[in-house]
Amino acid sequence: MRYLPLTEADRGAMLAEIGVASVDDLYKDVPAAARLAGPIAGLPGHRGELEVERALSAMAAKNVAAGSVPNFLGGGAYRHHVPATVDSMIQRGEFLTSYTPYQPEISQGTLQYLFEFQSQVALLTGMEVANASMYDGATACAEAVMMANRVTKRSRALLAGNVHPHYRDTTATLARFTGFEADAGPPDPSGRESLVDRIDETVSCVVVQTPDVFGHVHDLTALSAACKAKGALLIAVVTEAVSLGLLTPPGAMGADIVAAEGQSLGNPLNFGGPHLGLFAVREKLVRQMPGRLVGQTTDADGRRGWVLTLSTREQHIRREKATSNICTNSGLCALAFTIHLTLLGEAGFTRLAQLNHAKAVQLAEKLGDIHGVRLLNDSFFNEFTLRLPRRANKVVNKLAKRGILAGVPAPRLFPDTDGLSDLLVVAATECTSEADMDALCRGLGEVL
Amino acid sequence: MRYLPLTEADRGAMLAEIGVASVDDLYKDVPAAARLAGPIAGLPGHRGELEVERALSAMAAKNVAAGSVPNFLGGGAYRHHVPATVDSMIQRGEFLTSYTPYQPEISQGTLQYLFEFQSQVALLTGMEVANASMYDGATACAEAVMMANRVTKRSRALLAGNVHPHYRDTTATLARFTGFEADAGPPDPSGRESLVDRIDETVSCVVVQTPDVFGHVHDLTALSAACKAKGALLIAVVTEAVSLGLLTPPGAMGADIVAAEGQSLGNPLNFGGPHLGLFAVREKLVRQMPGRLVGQTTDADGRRGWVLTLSTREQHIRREKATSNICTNSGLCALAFTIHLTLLGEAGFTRLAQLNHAKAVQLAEKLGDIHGVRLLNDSFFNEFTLRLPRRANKVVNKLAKRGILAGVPAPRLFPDTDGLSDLLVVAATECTSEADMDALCRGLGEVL
Amino acid sequence: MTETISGHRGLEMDEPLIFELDSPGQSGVDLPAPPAVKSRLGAVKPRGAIGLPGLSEPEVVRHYTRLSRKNYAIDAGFYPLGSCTMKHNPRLNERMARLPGFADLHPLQPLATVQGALELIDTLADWLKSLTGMAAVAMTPAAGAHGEMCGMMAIRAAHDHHGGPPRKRVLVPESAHGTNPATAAALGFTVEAIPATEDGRVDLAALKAKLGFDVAAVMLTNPNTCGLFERDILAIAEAVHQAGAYLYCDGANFNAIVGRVRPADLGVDAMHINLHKTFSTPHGGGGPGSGPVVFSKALAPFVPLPQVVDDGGDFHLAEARDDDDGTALAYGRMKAFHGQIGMFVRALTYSLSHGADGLRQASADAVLSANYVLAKLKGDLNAPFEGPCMHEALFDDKSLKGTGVTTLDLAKALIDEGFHPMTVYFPLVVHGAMLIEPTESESKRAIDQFIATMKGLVARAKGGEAEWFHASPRLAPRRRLDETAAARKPVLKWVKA
Amino acid sequence: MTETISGHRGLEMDEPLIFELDSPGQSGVDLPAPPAVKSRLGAVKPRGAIGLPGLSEPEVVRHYTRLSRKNYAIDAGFYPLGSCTMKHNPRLNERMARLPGFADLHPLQPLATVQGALELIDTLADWLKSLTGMAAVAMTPAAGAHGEMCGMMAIRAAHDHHGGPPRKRVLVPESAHGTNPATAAALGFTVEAIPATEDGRVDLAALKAKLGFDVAAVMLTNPNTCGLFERDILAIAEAVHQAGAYLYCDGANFNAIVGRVRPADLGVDAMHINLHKTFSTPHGGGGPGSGPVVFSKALAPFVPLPQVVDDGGDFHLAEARDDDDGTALAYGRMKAFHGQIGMFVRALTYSLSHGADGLRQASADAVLSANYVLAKLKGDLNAPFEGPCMHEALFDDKSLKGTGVTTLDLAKALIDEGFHPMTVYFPLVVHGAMLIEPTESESKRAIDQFIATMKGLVARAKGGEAEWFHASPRLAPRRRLDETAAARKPVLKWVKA
Ligand SMILES: Cc1ncc(COP(=O)(O)O)c(C=O)c1O
Ligand SMILES: Cc1ncc(COP(=O)(O)O)c(C=O)c1O
Repeated sequence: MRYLPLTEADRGAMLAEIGVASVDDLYKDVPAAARLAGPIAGLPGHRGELEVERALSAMAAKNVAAGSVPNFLGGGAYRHHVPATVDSMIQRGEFLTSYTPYQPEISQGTLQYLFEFQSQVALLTGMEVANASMYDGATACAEAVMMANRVTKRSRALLAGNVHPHYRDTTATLARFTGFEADAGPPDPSGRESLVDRIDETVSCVVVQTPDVFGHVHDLTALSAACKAKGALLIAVVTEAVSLGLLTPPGAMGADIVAAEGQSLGNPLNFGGPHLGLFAVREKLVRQMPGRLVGQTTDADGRRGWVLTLSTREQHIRREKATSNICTNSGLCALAFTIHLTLLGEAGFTRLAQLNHAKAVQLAEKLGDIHGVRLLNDSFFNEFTLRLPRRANKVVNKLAKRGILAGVPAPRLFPDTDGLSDLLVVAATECTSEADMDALCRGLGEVL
Repeated sequence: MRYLPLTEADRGAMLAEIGVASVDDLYKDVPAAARLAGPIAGLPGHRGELEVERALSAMAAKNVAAGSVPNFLGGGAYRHHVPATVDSMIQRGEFLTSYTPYQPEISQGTLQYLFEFQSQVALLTGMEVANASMYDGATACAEAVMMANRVTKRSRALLAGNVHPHYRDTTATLARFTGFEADAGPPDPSGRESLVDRIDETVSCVVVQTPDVFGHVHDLTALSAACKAKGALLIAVVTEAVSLGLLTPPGAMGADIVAAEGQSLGNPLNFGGPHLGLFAVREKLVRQMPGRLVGQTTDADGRRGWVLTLSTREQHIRREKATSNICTNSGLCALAFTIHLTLLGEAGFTRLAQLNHAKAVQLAEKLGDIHGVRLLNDSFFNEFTLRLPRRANKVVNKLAKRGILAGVPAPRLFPDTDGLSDLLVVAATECTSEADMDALCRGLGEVL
Repeated sequence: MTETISGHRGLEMDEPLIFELDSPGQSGVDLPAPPAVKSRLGAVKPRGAIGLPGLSEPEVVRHYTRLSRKNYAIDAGFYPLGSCTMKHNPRLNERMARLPGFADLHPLQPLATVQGALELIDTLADWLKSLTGMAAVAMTPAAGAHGEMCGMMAIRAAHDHHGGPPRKRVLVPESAHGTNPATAAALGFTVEAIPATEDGRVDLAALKAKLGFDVAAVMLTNPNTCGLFERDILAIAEAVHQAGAYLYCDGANFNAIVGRVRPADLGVDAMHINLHKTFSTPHGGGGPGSGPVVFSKALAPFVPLPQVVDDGGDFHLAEARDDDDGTALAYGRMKAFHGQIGMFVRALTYSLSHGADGLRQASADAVLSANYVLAKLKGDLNAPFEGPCMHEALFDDKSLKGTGVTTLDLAKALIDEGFHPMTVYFPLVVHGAMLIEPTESESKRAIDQFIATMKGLVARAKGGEAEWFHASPRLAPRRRLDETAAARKPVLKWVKA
Repeated sequence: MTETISGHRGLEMDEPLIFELDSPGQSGVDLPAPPAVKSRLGAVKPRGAIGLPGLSEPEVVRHYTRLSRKNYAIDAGFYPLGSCTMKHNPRLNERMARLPGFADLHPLQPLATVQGALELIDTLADWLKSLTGMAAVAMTPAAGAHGEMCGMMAIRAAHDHHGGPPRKRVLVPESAHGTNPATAAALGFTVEAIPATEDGRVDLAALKAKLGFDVAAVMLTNPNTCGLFERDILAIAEAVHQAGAYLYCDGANFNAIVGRVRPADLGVDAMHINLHKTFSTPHGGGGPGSGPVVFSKALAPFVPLPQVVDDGGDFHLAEARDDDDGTALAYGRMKAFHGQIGMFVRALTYSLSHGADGLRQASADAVLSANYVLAKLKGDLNAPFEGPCMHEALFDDKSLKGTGVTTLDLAKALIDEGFHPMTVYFPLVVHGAMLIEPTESESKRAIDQFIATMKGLVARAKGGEAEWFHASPRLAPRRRLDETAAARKPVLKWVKA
C-alpha cells in the first residue's frame, strides 16, 4: 500500500515499544460489539494507480467538458481562460500541502499572498477591507446578511428578486434556522424591480446583485442612499468578478458589504465547486466580519512580516461568541485568483473585462437577428437573457445533443417559479470565438 | 508581450544610462546591409495564451494518442504507466529551471539525485560505474563504440544484426565520418546469429542487444569470454530498461560497457524524444567514459555533499582531447527515471518486470492461436515477433483505421532490408489489458 | 545574523509585495484587442483606475516561487498538527481532479452531459455511507464547520417536523473544537458545556443530569480532541436518544477509526467528514475543504438540497423538494451548486486507491504512530491522560513548569529543528496543551527523528536554557512576529505610500 | 553555525540518500500480481536481488521536494550564467508538451496517426528557416554539441561529395566553447586556433593566413563568447568560401540577434540552434535540450535522415535515402527516431507566443540589458573589450588584482547574496573571466539589484576583506565543497556500508 510507510517490521517494533501485542489492543476503548473484525464488506480492496486512473477516467469520459464544445453557460460560474502559470504555481507542494498559517515564521508564503489577495479584493470591489476568503459567493452572501443583522441588531433582510437563486436559497436556509426573515421578491427578468420603497426601519440590509442573474447592470447609488436613510446596510453581490474590471465597483456606489464569487479568476468551473467567496466591508465594520484576516507586522529582527490577526472574531478563540463558525476556507482558490489577477495586472484585467463585454455585445447582436428570439436586457456585461419562442429547457437539451451548450434555461435556476420557461440566460467570455457564436446561431435556427 | 519585463520607460532609462539613443546603436557591429529593419516577414505576430493553446491543441488533435487505443508498439520505446508523482516532482521549478550543477553549493538537489541515479543505473545494469546520462540509447551506443576504439586503440566494431537499426545507423554514421569501421550483420529474425567466430584481434568491440530488436533474449557469457580472449570489449545494448528487473544484467554476463535506453522508466513516449541514454562501465574504464559524473565529497564544515567530478574527461576542460563532445545531456529525463525507480523500489521494479513478461506471454499465447500467425521467438521478455500471412505494413495500417496500434512492422525498422515484410514486432506492458489483447486478436482475425 | 547587501540570504529570497513590483502598464497576459462594439453597460459608468500592479509573467512566476519557499508543508517535512490530520496528499488525486471531464464541467450543464460527474458524487456518497454505516449523506457542505451547520440544521428541522417542546439547548464538551459552539450559537441554540472526567472523557453522569426535553442535540467529537475514544459512547447515545435529542458527532477525527468501527454502530445521528483530513485532499494553506455529513435513518429525510438521485444508473439532481425523490422534507441549499466536486474526485481517488483494506490499515497505522509517540515521550513530557490514545497524543506543560520555557517556546524551537510544531494550546482542557498527530503517512524514521528532537529540546529546557528558547526561531524565514502590534493597529491591505 | 539536533536547519532539511531510507520490501507503486504464466525467458536466468531501496510514496515525495529546495533556479532568482541563456521558461510550454496528442505518441506509429506531430516538426522547421534565412534544417540533433556534430558531418559529407584535396583542418577561435574543438576532433579533424584581435574578435588577417585548401571549415561563434559581434563576419565568410571551406556558426548565442539579422545574410553555411537557450525550453538541471541545425543551400543536400517531408499538407518521414524526397545525399541518423519532439512543442509554443515581433524585441531587450550591466559595472570591474556588447557582458579580474579575492570568491559571495553567479573562467581568453548574461526576461529592478550587489561586493573586496570572501558562501545549503578530494578518490555511487 503505497501511501503507508510503516512496514510490518516497523509495526512490530512500535507495538513492542508501546507494550501491547497488537493494534487491536489500542482500540480497546471502542465498544467490543461495534469493533469491526475486518475490512468493511461491499467495498473493493486497494488498487494501483493504473487501475484507479482507468476507473476515474471512465467516469470523466461520460461527461462533456465545457471547453470541448461551444458553450454559453454562466449563471454564477464562468469559463475563463486561466494561464498555465496559475495551475503550475498552485501545485507547488509548499502551497498545496500546507495548513492554515498558524505558525507565521514558516508560513510567510501563504500569509503574504493572502495579504496581497485582501488588497486586490479591496481594490476590485472598491471597499476598504477584504478577508482571506469564504467558501463561495452564496455563503459569503448569507454570512453578509448575518453580519448585517448583528451590526444593525435587526432581523429582516430584503433580497432583490434577481439575486442568484442559490444565494437567495442559501440565505433563506440560514434565515429559516437562525430565525431571521429573508424577504425576497420574485425574479424579474426585465430587471426593473425597485427596492427603495420597501426599505424601512426594520430592515437590517438590502441585498442586490449586479450584474444580476439575468445580466442586468444596476446602479446602486440611489439604493445606497435609501439604505443609509433607514439605517440598513447595503449588501452588493457580484457573481462575475471580471465585471469589476469595467463597471463602477459596489464600493463606489455606496455598498457596505460586498459578497462576491471569485471563481472567474484563476479557477476552473469544477462542476460548481470548489469556488471562492470574496467578502469585503467598510473599515468600521471590520470587527464584525467573518473569516480570517491577515495583517502586517514586524519580527524580532524588525523585518516586515505577516500574521493572522483580529482572530478574536473567530471561532477558535471566541467559540459561541464568534462572528462566524468558518474555519477552513478557500485558501488555494484564493491563491489561484490572486496569481491570475497579478498576471493580468491593471492593464490586463481592464482589457479582459472589455473583451468579455465586447464578445457579449457581438453575441447579443448575432442572436438578436434570429427570428423569434428577443433580448430582454437594456444593459448587460457578459451575460444576458433571451426570450425564446419555445421552452428553453427543450432547446438547450436539443442543442446539447448537437454538441452545443447553449446557456442556462431560467427554469434550471428557478425550479420553483412559474412563467420563466421560455427564458435562456446566455454568457460570453474571452473564450467565446466567432465560430462558437455562429454555431449557436445556426443551432438555434435549426431547433427553434 | 507577457515574457518581457522591461517597459518602454525602463528601456529609455537604460539606453540613457548606456549613453546611446536607441537599441539599433547597440547593433552597430552588425553589418548594416544585413540588419533587419523590422520583424521578419512571413511569420505571424505575437499571440496570447488562448490563441497559442488553440493552435497547438489543434495539431495535437490530429494525432492518435497511443494510450487512447489498444497499442502494442515497442521497438525501442515503450509505453509504461508513470505514477503521477513523477511528473509532479519534475515540474518543480527548482528542478525544471536550473542549469547544469556547476555551482555545487546551490545545486545539491540536482547533484544528489544524479548520484542516486548513477547508483541505480549501476545496480540495474550490474556495472560498476554509470554516468549522469546521454541523449538516448542510440547515441549512448555510438559513444560506447567510440570509447571502445579509444580504449583498445582499434577501429573495427562488430555489431550484431539484431541491434536496434537506429542504434546501428547512428553508430554507422559516426563510423563513416570519424573513420572507423562498423561491421554489422543483417538482421536475423530467428535470433540465432552467432558473433563469436567473427571476433579477431582487429575488433575493438562487439555490440549486442538483449532483448534484441525482435525480442530474443541473449545470454552474453560466451560472447564475453570470446571478446576477452581477443582483447575486444563487449558492449551490451538494452532498449527496454524494465527487462533489467527480471533478466540477469549485462554486467553479470561480462559486459564491459552497457549502453541503454532509459525512457521506459519515468518518461513518456514523446514521439521519440527526449529520451534518456544510460551509460555504464567497468570501474577501470571510468576515465575513458563520456558524459558527466557526480562524486561524493565534503564541504568546508565537513558535511557530506556532491560535486561534478572527473571533468578532465570533458570538453569544457579538455577541449579537443575530451572523451566526448557532449555537454547538455538528459538531466530531467534522468530525474524522471530515478523518481520512478525510487517509487518502485526493489519489490516494485521486480514485480513490474514480472508483470510485463507475464502480459507478453499471455499475448503471445492468444496471438499464437490465430490461424496463419507464427511466433518466431523461443525467448522474449515483453516483446516478440510474429510472421504474418500478409504484409505487416498493410495489416498495421488497416488496424490503425480500426483504432488499434498493432505493433511495429519490421520494414518500418529496416527500410533498406528486404525479406522482412511479413514480420510484425509486438510488445506488451503492464498497461496492456486483456481487453486490449482481445481487440488485437479480433482485429487481426478480421484483416488477415 | 549575517547581513547581505541584497536582503536575500542564500536561497531564502527577500520578496516585496506585488504592489511594490508594479511596472505601470505591464501585464503577464496577452489579450487580443476587444472588437469595437457599442457599449451596453447601461447607466453604470465604466470605472476609472483600479490600482492593480502590472507585472510580466517571469516576475509573477518568481514572486510565487519565492513566496512558496517561505512555507512549511507536508511535502517538505513532518507536520504533526493535532486535530488537523496533515497526511500525505497523493499526486494522483491532483491529476484526476484536473481531468477536463471533471474540472471543466459547468454546474448548470444539461444533466445528460454530466452523468459521469453525478455518478462520481453518488459513488463517493456510497463509500461514505458504507464506511460509516449511515443511511444518508449530504454532499454539499464546503468544510467541516459547514458540515456542522448542515447537521445541526437537519436536527433542527427534525425537531420542528416532529413538533414537541421547543429545544433550545445544545450540550458541547469543553474540549470541543471552536466550530462546535460557534455553529450551535449561530443557529440560535444556547450552548452548555459538558464537564469531563479525570480521564479526559465526557462525564456520563453529568451529561445525564444536563439532558432534558429542551435539549436539541449533544455535539461530541469522537475520538475526542484529547485524542481519546469516548468509551461510554453507547450509553451516551442511549441517554441522548431517550431525551429525544440527537447525537451529533464532529467527525474531524474519523481518520482514527475508518474501517475499525462504524459511527452508525455507536448511535451517532449526524457526523461531518472532513475530506481534507481523513480523505487526503490537500489543505491548500487554508482550504478549500469539503465536509459531507452522514445521517442516521432518523435524520435522513432532512438532508438538504440538492441531492444526486440514481434512477438505476441514470442520474439526476433533485434541486427542488419532490416526493418521488424522497426529498419532501429536505431543506434548502447550503451553498451554490452541488458541492465541492474537485474535492470529491480526490477523495474518491484516495478511497479507490486504499480500498476498504487500506483504509482500515491506515487508521491502525495512525493510531499506532500516535501511541508510539505517547509511549516514547511520556517520560519527558507529562501526558495528562492514560493511553492508549487514538490518532493523536496529548501532553500538557507540567514538565516545563519552572523552566521558563512555555509550550509556545518549545513549538518555536521545533521550527529551527525543521519540524512543524504540533497543535498548541488546544484543546483548552489541559494547561499548555501539545497535541501531536503523526498520521499514518509518516515513516518510523521520521517519527523517531521527531521524538529524538523533542527529547533533546525538553532536556535543554530542563537544563535551564530558557533564554535560548525565547529567541527561537532563528533559522526560519522570519523570527517571532509581533502579533499584538498587528492586532492593535491592523494593516490589512497594502496602501500606496 | 547554529547546530540542531535533527540536522535540519529551519526549512533547509537534511536529506539522506534514498539508499539510506530503505525499508526492505516497501514500495511506492501498487501493482497487481502478475498472472501465472510459463516463463519464456529462454536460457537467461532470472536475476537475483538488485539492491534497490524500497520507499513508500510519501517518503519519495518528501525526498525530492527536499532535494529540489537545495537548488537555485531561474524561477527563484536571477541566473546570469553567461553563454547559458537562463531565461524564463513559460509554463504554457510545459502544458502544451504534455498534451497526450504529443507526449503520448509512439515514434513508430503509422504516419496517418501522427500527422499533427509531423506538422509540428515541419512548422517549427519553417520558423527556424525563416528566422535564419537558411535553406534547410536538420531537426534531429539532441543538443548544441550534437548539432555541431551534425553540421560538421554535413560539411564533411559535402567535401567528400565534391571531391578535391583532403581537408583535415578546422579553424576555431581560442574563445570558442569547448564543444567546438571537441566536436571537430571527434570527427578526425585537426583543430587549430585562430588568434583574436585586441578588441576580442577574430583576427581577419591571421585567419586568412591560416586558410587554405586543406581547411574543411571555420567554426565561429557569433555573437562570440566574449559577447561581441564579429564585425568582419562578411569578410570572414568570403575568405572561407574562397578557400573552398564552409563557415560553421555556433548558434548558442543566437538569442542576441533573432529578428535583427539572419545568419544566412552573414554567409553562414551551418548553424545549430539551442532550443534550450534561445527558444526557452527548460534546461532541466542539465538537459534535455534540442539542437536543430540550419544549412545554407550549399549544404542543404547533406542534411541527415530522417526528415519530415510535406506533400501538400500530407506529411511523411523520409527515413531512407530517396530521390523523390531530395534525400539522395542525406547521411544517416544522429540518434534514434525523429528528434526531441517534446522540446519542439515547447519551442514552437514559445515562437507562436512571441511572434516575429516579440522575438525581435526579446533580442533587443537581451542586448539592452547586457549593455546596461556593462555600463553600470565597468567602473567597478575591468571590461577587457569596448562595448557595445551583445547579450552578455564580459569582465576580467584585473580590478581584483592584489585584493586576494578571486573571480571564484566573488562568485561564491554572490551565492550568499541570493544570486546565481555569472559564468566564471570562461571564455579562456581573458584572465579570471566573468561572463554576465542577464537575458531579456529580467526586470530592470532585478538587474539593478544585481548591479548594486556587485558594486557592494567589489567595494568590499577592494576594502581588504579577502578572508570574508574565502569563507563564502555561508548561507547556502552547503559551504564550499572539496572538489579535489572528490576527483582524487572518486565515489561515484552509493555503496552499502
Ligand atoms: C475537531 C475539529 N472540528 C471541526 C473542525 C472544523 O473543520 P473545517 O476546518 O473543515 O471547517 C476542525 C478543523 O480544524 C477540527 O479539528
Ligand atoms: C557557446 C556554446 N556552444 C555550444 C554549447 C553546447 O551546447 P549544448 O550544451 O546544448 O550541447 C554551449 C552550451 O553550453 C555554448 O554556450
